[in-house]
Amino acid sequence: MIQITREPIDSTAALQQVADPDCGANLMFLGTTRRWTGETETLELNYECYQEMAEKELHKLCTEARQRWDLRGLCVVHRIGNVPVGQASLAVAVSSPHRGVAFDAAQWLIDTLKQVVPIWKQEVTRQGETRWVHPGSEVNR
Amino acid sequence: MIQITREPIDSTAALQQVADPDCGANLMFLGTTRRWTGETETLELNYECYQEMAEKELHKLCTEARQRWDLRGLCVVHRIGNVPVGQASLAVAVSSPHRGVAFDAAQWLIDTLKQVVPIWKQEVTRQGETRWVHPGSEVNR
Amino acid sequence: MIDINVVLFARARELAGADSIKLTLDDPATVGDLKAALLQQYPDLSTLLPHCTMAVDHEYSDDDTALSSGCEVGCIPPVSGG
Amino acid sequence: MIDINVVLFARARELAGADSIKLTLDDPATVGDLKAALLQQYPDLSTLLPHCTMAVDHEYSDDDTALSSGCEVGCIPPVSGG
Repeated sequence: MIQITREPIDSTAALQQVADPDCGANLMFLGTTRRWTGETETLELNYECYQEMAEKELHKLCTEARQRWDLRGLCVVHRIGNVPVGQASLAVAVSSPHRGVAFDAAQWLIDTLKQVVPIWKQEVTRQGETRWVHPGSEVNR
Repeated sequence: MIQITREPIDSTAALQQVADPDCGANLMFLGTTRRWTGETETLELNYECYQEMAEKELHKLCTEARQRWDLRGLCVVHRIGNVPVGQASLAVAVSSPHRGVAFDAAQWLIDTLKQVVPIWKQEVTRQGETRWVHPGSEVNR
Repeated sequence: MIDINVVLFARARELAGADSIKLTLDDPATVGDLKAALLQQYPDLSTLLPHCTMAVDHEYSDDDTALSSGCEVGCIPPVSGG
Repeated sequence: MIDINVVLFARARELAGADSIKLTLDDPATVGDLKAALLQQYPDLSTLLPHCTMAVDHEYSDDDTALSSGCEVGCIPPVSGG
């Protein structure tokens, strides 16, 4: 199951989504807005996405993950809009009969999502400065 | 926080335990009783522990994990007694400012826990057979 | 002539001052041609556009990808989801 | 003489038919001496004991570890938590 939502992420629901009696390993990653990045204090992150394409890319990711690994449950939820410090922007939950598979697949899903899914974050600092995060580009600096 | 309990594991509480505004990465592993192992159908697992020593070893593990990695929250809960199919025997939750650290630390904690903490499981099959799992020893076969 | 709808996101949207742009190109046209036309009409995109990937009808493309009238081209700056 | 309380778990407990055993050993005594005494009194442990690690007062030990009167020795078969 994949979802892009403006609502707070229900991590308990994400984990229940992947529960499966044939799986001994259940793994959930939550990416949350972190207060400090070096000496910059973040107040919130503001996520924007290219909705139709982001959903399509997330579906592709999930399909590829299922081809590569023996996964049973698979749930990816990305929140967009404002995500205050401490709240989750991303939940990735997977279940597998085997633990190593769950760890490998979850890491690959997150790594690949961060490279290919058209979602962007803008940092809003305590001082009210905003900066779009476009890795490899220095346009905002 | 570490806990050895006879009650069902509250995974939501474990995850909340490790929440930290300075952490962008929150990871939780749940080890659940799996129905099938090859052609054997498991009905439940029955866990036993050497309570004082298991707690001591779990504390050591957590201390070592904190020395090795930049972890903020760390929560390990092991359930003992009967754990039916689909229910969790182990929850390991960690939080860190950085994702790779959370994955590495969680994997190490689980791997090491499985090697050193004096907890044992007995498989109860649908046919009513019981078998203690003592890796590397063939006494029950 | 082929009509293209370009949708823009994040910093690219801000630099262009628009979340979508309608462009008309000579037939045939590729993604490379589209980028050249964009740069000409929106010079403020010059710093970021070299870092952007174009998606044609929701699929990543390269400069040689052909465009057809009515397609939607997404201008995708380096992504930062997660 | 030193008095030792041995606690047993899982299959070791079942093979010995007891969850704890009181043993008296000649002073000085090591974990190796304890294992020999255990095997003599509980021959059913012979298949599993070579795979067990002994813990003295909740710390893993080896055959050379010295025992003192009143200590608790845990007989730890290969663990399978998780």
